[in-house]
Amino acid sequence: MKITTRPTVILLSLSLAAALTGCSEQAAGGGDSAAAGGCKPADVKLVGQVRNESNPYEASWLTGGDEFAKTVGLTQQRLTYGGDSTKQQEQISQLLAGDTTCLVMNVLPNGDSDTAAIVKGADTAGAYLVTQWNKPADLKPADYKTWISHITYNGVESGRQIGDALATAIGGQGGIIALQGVLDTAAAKDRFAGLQESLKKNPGVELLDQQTANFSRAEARTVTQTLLTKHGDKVKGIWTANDDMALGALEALQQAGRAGQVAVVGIDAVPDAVKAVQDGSMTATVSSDGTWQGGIGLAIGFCVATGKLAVKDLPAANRAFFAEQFLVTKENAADFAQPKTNPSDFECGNVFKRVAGALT
Amino acid sequence: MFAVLSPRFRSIENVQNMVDAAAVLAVVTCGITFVLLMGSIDLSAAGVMGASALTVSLLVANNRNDNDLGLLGIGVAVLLGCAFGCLSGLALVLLKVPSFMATLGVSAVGLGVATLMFAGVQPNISDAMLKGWAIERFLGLSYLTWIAATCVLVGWLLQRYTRLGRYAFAIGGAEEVLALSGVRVKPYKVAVFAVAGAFYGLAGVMVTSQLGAGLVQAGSGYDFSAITAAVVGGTLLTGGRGGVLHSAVGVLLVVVLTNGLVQIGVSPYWQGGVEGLIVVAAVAAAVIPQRRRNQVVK
Amino acid sequence: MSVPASTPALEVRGLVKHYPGVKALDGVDLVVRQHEVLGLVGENGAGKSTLLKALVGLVVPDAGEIRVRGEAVKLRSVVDAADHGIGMVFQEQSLVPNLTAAENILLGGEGPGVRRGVYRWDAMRRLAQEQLDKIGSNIDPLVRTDALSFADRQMVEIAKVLRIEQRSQHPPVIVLDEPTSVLESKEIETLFAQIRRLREFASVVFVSHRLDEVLEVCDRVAVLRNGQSVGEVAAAGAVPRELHRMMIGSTGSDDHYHENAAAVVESGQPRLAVRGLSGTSFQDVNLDVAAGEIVAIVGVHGSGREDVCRALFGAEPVTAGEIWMDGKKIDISGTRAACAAGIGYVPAERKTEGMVGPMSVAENMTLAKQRARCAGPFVAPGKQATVVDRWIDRLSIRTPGRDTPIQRLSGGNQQKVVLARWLVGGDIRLLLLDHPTRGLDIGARSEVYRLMRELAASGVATVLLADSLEEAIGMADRILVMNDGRVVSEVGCPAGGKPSPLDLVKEMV
Amino acid sequence: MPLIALLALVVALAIADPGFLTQRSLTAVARTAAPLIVLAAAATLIVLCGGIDLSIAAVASLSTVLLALWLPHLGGLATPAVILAAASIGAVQGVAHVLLRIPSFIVTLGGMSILSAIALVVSGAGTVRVVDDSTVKWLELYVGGYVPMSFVMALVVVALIALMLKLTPLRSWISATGYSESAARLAGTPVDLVKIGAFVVSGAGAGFAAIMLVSRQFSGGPTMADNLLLPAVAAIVVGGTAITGGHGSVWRSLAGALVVTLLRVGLPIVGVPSAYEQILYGVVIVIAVTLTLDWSKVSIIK
Repeated sequence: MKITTRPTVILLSLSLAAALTGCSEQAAGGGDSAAAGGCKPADVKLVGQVRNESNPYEASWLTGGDEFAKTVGLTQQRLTYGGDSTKQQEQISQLLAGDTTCLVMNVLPNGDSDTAAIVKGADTAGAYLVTQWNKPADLKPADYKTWISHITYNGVESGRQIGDALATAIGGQGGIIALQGVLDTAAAKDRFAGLQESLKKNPGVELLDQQTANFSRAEARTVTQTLLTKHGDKVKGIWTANDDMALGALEALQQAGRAGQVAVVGIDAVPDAVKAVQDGSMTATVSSDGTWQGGIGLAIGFCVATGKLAVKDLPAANRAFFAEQFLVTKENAADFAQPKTNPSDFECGNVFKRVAGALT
Repeated sequence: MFAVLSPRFRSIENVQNMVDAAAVLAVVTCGITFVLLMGSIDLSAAGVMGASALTVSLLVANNRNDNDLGLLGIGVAVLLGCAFGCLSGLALVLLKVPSFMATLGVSAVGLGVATLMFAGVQPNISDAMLKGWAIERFLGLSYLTWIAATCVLVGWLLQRYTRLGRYAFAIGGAEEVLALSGVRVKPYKVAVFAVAGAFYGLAGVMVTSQLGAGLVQAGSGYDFSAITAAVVGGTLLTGGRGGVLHSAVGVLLVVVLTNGLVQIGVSPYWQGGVEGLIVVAAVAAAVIPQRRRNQVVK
Repeated sequence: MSVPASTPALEVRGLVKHYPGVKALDGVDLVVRQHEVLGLVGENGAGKSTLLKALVGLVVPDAGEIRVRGEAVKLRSVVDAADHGIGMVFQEQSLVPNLTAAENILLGGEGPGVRRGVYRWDAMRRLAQEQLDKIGSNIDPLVRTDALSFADRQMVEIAKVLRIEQRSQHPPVIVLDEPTSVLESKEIETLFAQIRRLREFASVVFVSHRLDEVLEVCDRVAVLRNGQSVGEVAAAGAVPRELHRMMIGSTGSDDHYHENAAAVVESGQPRLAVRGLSGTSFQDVNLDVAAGEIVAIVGVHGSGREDVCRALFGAEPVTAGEIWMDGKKIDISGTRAACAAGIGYVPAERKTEGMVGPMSVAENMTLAKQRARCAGPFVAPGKQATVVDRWIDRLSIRTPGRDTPIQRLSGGNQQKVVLARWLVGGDIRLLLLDHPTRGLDIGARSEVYRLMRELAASGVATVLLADSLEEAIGMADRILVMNDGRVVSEVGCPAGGKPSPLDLVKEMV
Repeated sequence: MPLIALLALVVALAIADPGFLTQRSLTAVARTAAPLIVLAAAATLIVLCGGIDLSIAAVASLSTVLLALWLPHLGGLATPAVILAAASIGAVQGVAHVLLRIPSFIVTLGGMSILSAIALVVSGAGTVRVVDDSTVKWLELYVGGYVPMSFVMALVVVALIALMLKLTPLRSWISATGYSESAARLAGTPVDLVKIGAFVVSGAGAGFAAIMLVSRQFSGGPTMADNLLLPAVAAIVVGGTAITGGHGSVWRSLAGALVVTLLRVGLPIVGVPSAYEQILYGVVIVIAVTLTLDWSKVSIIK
C-alpha cells in the first residue's frame, strides 16, 4: 500500500496542471476534413459494421459489402459489435483515431441513441458515412458534410403490409397475437404502429395479446408457447416484427401440434423465412434485401470519396430516404430464395435507384 | 396466486406448457448445481450451449452439409460441452484462475467457436429424430421434458451415489480437509466442470431441437437464469448445501413465475423487474429463519 | 514380515527443517516404541507442529531421516504417511461438515464402499461401523457430521485415522495434536479411555499443552525446545514442574497464575451489572463484576456461557434483560455499541474470529480503536507507529515488525496483539475473555495471565471463560457456574481460599 | 503485475498493427476506457468487502435515462442529481444486503432486473435524446489537446477513492470485512456501514460513468450500459483484486480496465475477425488473471 500515495499525488497535481493549461474541443492532430472527395480508388478504405455475423440477415450485409468491394478491387473491413452499443462506439472511435482521409463506413447503428455519436465522430474526423435503419428524427444528414446518406425502410408500411397479408390469410376474421421486437428501437415501434393501422382497416381482426420477444428466435418460441396456451384456439394468426421471431413462432406451433392452422408473418426475408413462405408454412414477409444494403452503403461512400458524386449536389431526398422494400408472398418467393447482388446496382449512377421516398 | 389471477393458468395445457418450458433450464441448472455445490461459479453455459448447438446442427441432417450422424452427432456435441467444461476446470486448477473468470473466458471462447461454425449461414436441421424431440409427446409431455427429467434423475444419482458427486459436495464443505485426507481434489474439480459442461452441451442440443436450427445465441441468458433457479431452490453460492433436487424445484418456481406473469398480463416492461423482486424476496424468505446476528453474508 | 517387538514403531533421527529466517527443526530425535503412548511437549515455536507435519508428510525435511519399524522412509504426502501406517488427528478438526460420519471416516479410501466411483451405502455404513466399534463409539455412521457434538466429532476423527491400519499391515502410529484443547473435562476422560484402548493395537503420539494431562495419559514424555530434543522422562512419577523446566530451560515460576499479583477488588458500585439477561440459549442471567475483579464462568459444553459472553458484546441476540455499566444502563445493540461502551472481547476462535490473518500487526491492533492511530478522520502514520510499537514493547510481542502480517506470528504473540487491540484506546472498562489461552503454550499462557492481572490491577473488570477448571480457579476472584442456560451457583474464589475442582464439577453436571 | 499484462498487450497490438501506437489511437483508447474505469474502480470496493455488484451496469443505464430526462429541466444540476440518485440506489441495495442478509450476488442480480425494468418504463422503452448537451459537454474536452477530459476525470475518481482508503481507517475496515467478516465484526468494525458505504460508492460510480456515456453518445438509453457489466467485473479481477475479498486495490482495477478496453476495441481494429476476437478475448482474459493474481494471498481458489 505504500505505492499508492505517490501516484495519487502525481495524478492530482497533473490534473490540476491540466486544468491550468487549458482544454481543447478535440484531440490534437485530428479532423483534416476531406469532403472534397479526391481519393484515388485504391486508397479508399471500406468498413462495414453490423451487430454480429451470427444472424443471417446481418451476415448477408457483410456478404453484400464484400461483393461490392470486389467489384472495385478492394476489401471490406468487417466489424461486429455483438449488439453492444458501447462496444460499437468504442470501435468507431478507435477506427476514427486511425487514418480517416479516405475512410468509407457503412454502419448499422445499434439503436437510435447510438447514431448521433457516430455521426458527430465521423463528421469531425472527415470520414464518409452511410447509416441505415436507426436514426433519431431530428438528426439530419443534410446538416453534415460527410454523413452522406441515411437509408431506412418504412417500418409502418412493412408492419401494415404484413398485417394486411395476415388479415387476408385468416379471412379478415379472428384473433391474432403480436410479437414485438426490442422495444427500444424505432424499427420495432414503427412496425407495431403499422400493425395497428392495419388493425383499424380490418375491424374483424382482434389483437388478443402482444409481448416482446426481442427479435429473438428462442424467446419468440417460449412467448408463443405461453400465449398459445393462454388464448388457445382463438389464435388464428401470429404477427411478428421480424423473421427470426416468426421462425420461433413456427417451431412453437409445430410443438403445440398446430402447424399449418395458424398464419404467421414476419419481416426481413431471411432465407429460412423465404423458404417457409415458399412451402406455405408462412404467409408473408418483407424483404429489404440485406446484401444490397451491405453493398450500397459502401458504394455511395466510394462514389463520393472518389469524387464521382459530390455531397453538395445530392438532392435532399437522397440524403435520408426510405428504400424500396418488397412484400414476399408465395407467388414471388422464388425470386427471393437466393439473395444475390447485381453489380449494376452499385454503379455510381444507380446508387439511388431504390429511393422510395424521402424520410420525413 | 397466479391461479387466482388467471383461470387459464390452472389449465392442464398450461401446466404441460410450463413443464415443457422448464426442460432446457432444468438441464442447465442441473449442471450448474454441481459447480455451485463446490462453491465455484460457472458462467460458461451461454458459450458452451452456443458451440454445442452449432456442432449438433452441423452434424445431424441439415441444410449446410451432407452429414447425417444422428445420435452420434448429438454425442459429439455433448462431448464438446464436456471438453469446454474440462477447459474451465483446468484453468481453475492449473492456472488458478477463479472460476468466475475462467468460465467467463471459456464462454467467450465457446461463442467464438460457434460463430466460426456459423459462417454466415444458419444451419437448419432436418433430422427427424432431433426435431421430433420437441414435438413428439409421451404421456402428454414432450420428449425434451422427459430428457430433462432423466437428467435431473441422473444428476441426483450422481450427487447421491457417486464419488464425484459426494466429493463435489465435500469440496464445498471443507476443501482443505479433503487434501489432508489424501484426496487429490484437482481431478475432481476438473471432472465436475466437465460434467457441468456435458449438461450444457445437452442443453444446447435441446435448444437446437426446439428451434430447428443451430443458433450462436442458443444459450444466451441461461447462465444467470440457471444460477437464479439454483439459488431460489436453496443451493448456496458458498457451496456445500443444496443439490440437484433443490435446483429442480427452483427451476419450476422460476418458470411458473415467468409464465404466470405473462398469463396475468403484466406489461412486458415490468416482467424482468417483478422477476428480480421475487427472486430477492424468495431468498430473503429462505434466509429469515436461520438469521443470526453474527452470520457472515457475502 | 514380522518386526521384532523391540524395534521402535517410529524413529526420527536428526531431522532439520529451515524456513526463511527460522530454523524450525534443528536435529530432532524421537523414538516411538510399539504400543506406547508418547507425550510430546514444548513451548510454541519449539518445533512441535513442524515435526508433526514432517511425520505425516505435509512437510518434507531438509535433512535427517524418519524410520518406520526400522526402515528408512521418505514421506511426501499424507497418503504416503498413511501407507506407512502413520496418521494424525489434527488440532483444528478436519472433518467435512456436510458429509456423513461414514464418509468422513472413509474419506480418500472408501475401499469396497465405492465400486467404480459408485457408492454402496450399505457397505459404507458397515465399514464405518467397524471403525467406530474399534473405539467403542455408538455414533450412527450415516448421520451428518455437523449434527454431531464436538466430542463425537473427535471420535469420528479418531475412527478415521485408525483406518490407516488397512493400508499397512502393521500396528499404526496415531498422532493426536492437541486433542483436548476444546473438550470439556468429561469428554477428556472419555478421550483418555480411548487412548488407553488405542495402545492395545497402536502407538500413540500425544501432543498437548496441558502437562498434567500429558503425564496422566502417557507412558513417556519427550520434550522439544528450540527445534531440538532436550530430553525424555518417564511419565510415572514425573511432575509438571519438571517438564515445564525442561521446556523453558529453567524452573518455571511456582506462581503460575500470578496469584500474588491479584488486584484488590473495589467494593461498592459494580463495574458491570447484568440483570435477567435472556437469549436463545440462556435465561435470566444475573452477573456483577467489580472493577479490578476477574469473574470466571464455568460450565460444560452447551451450558450457554459462550453465548452470554457474546451477548454482552452485542454479538448474540438478547430477548430480555438489562446491562448496567458503572451505574448507567446501557443498550448494547451490536458490537459497535459494546466497543463504544468500553467493552472488549477476545473470541475463542482466534484464527477466524480474533484476528484478520493477512493484515498487519499494526492494523489488527488498531482495528477496534481507530482513534488511537488517527488524527481527526485521517490515519496518522507516525502516531500509529508510536502507539503500536509501544504496545509491542509493553506486551513483549515477538514480531519482525509492526507491518508483518499477523498470521506469521506464533499463537501466543497473535493473542497478545488481539488483547492489545482493546488496550490501545485506553478506555477499556470490561474485558470478555473467551478461552484466551486456547492453544497457547505454558510460557505464552503465563504471559497472558500476567497481563490479565495487570489489567485487573489497573481497574479493568474481567469476565473469563477459562480453558480448564484449574485455570478458572487459578485466575478468578469469583466463579459462576452455569448449567443449561442458567447460573446455578456462585463460588467465592479468593487467593488462599480456592475451591476444589471437584466441588465445581458437581454443580456443573 | 497488472501493469506487465497491460504492457504486453500494448506491445502485441502494436506489432499486429503498427498504426495502433499513434497518439490519436491511444487518445481514443483513453476516452473509451473512461466509463469502464469508473465503473470498475467504484465496484472494486464491494469486491474488497467480499461481495459483488452485478447491478452496476443496470444502474448506469438507468442513470443515462435519468440524466437525459432531467437535463432539460435541471440543467447543470442534473449531473449531481443523477449521481445522488445512483448513489441512493446503491444504498438501497446495500441496506437490503445487510439487513435482509441476502448474499450480494442475489441482491444485485435482482437489482439488475428491477433497475432495467424501471429504466424501460421511465424511458418509455426508447432512447432519450439529449438536445442541449452543453452541461455535460465538458467531459468531451481534451486536456492539453491530447488527454480526454473523461479519462482525466476517471483518474481523479480512482485517485480520490484511493486517497480516501489510504488516509482513513476505511482501508482497514474494508480489508478486515473482506478477509474475515466475523473477526471484523468482533473487533467492533462497523461492518454493515462499511458495506452499505461500498454500495453507495459503487452506485455513485455507476452514475458518474453514465454521465460520461451520455456526454459521449448524446443520449440516454435503458440498455445503454448493460453490456459493460462483465467487462467491469473482468477489469477488477484482471487487475488482481481477489474476488474473495480483502486483497486488492483500485489502482489494480484501473490497469485491469485498460487491459479489458484494449481487448474490446484493440482486437477488432487490428483486424482480428469477430469469431477469433471472442476466442482471443476469452483466452487473454484468463491468461491476464493468471499473471496478475497474487497466489500467496489467496489460499483456496473457488
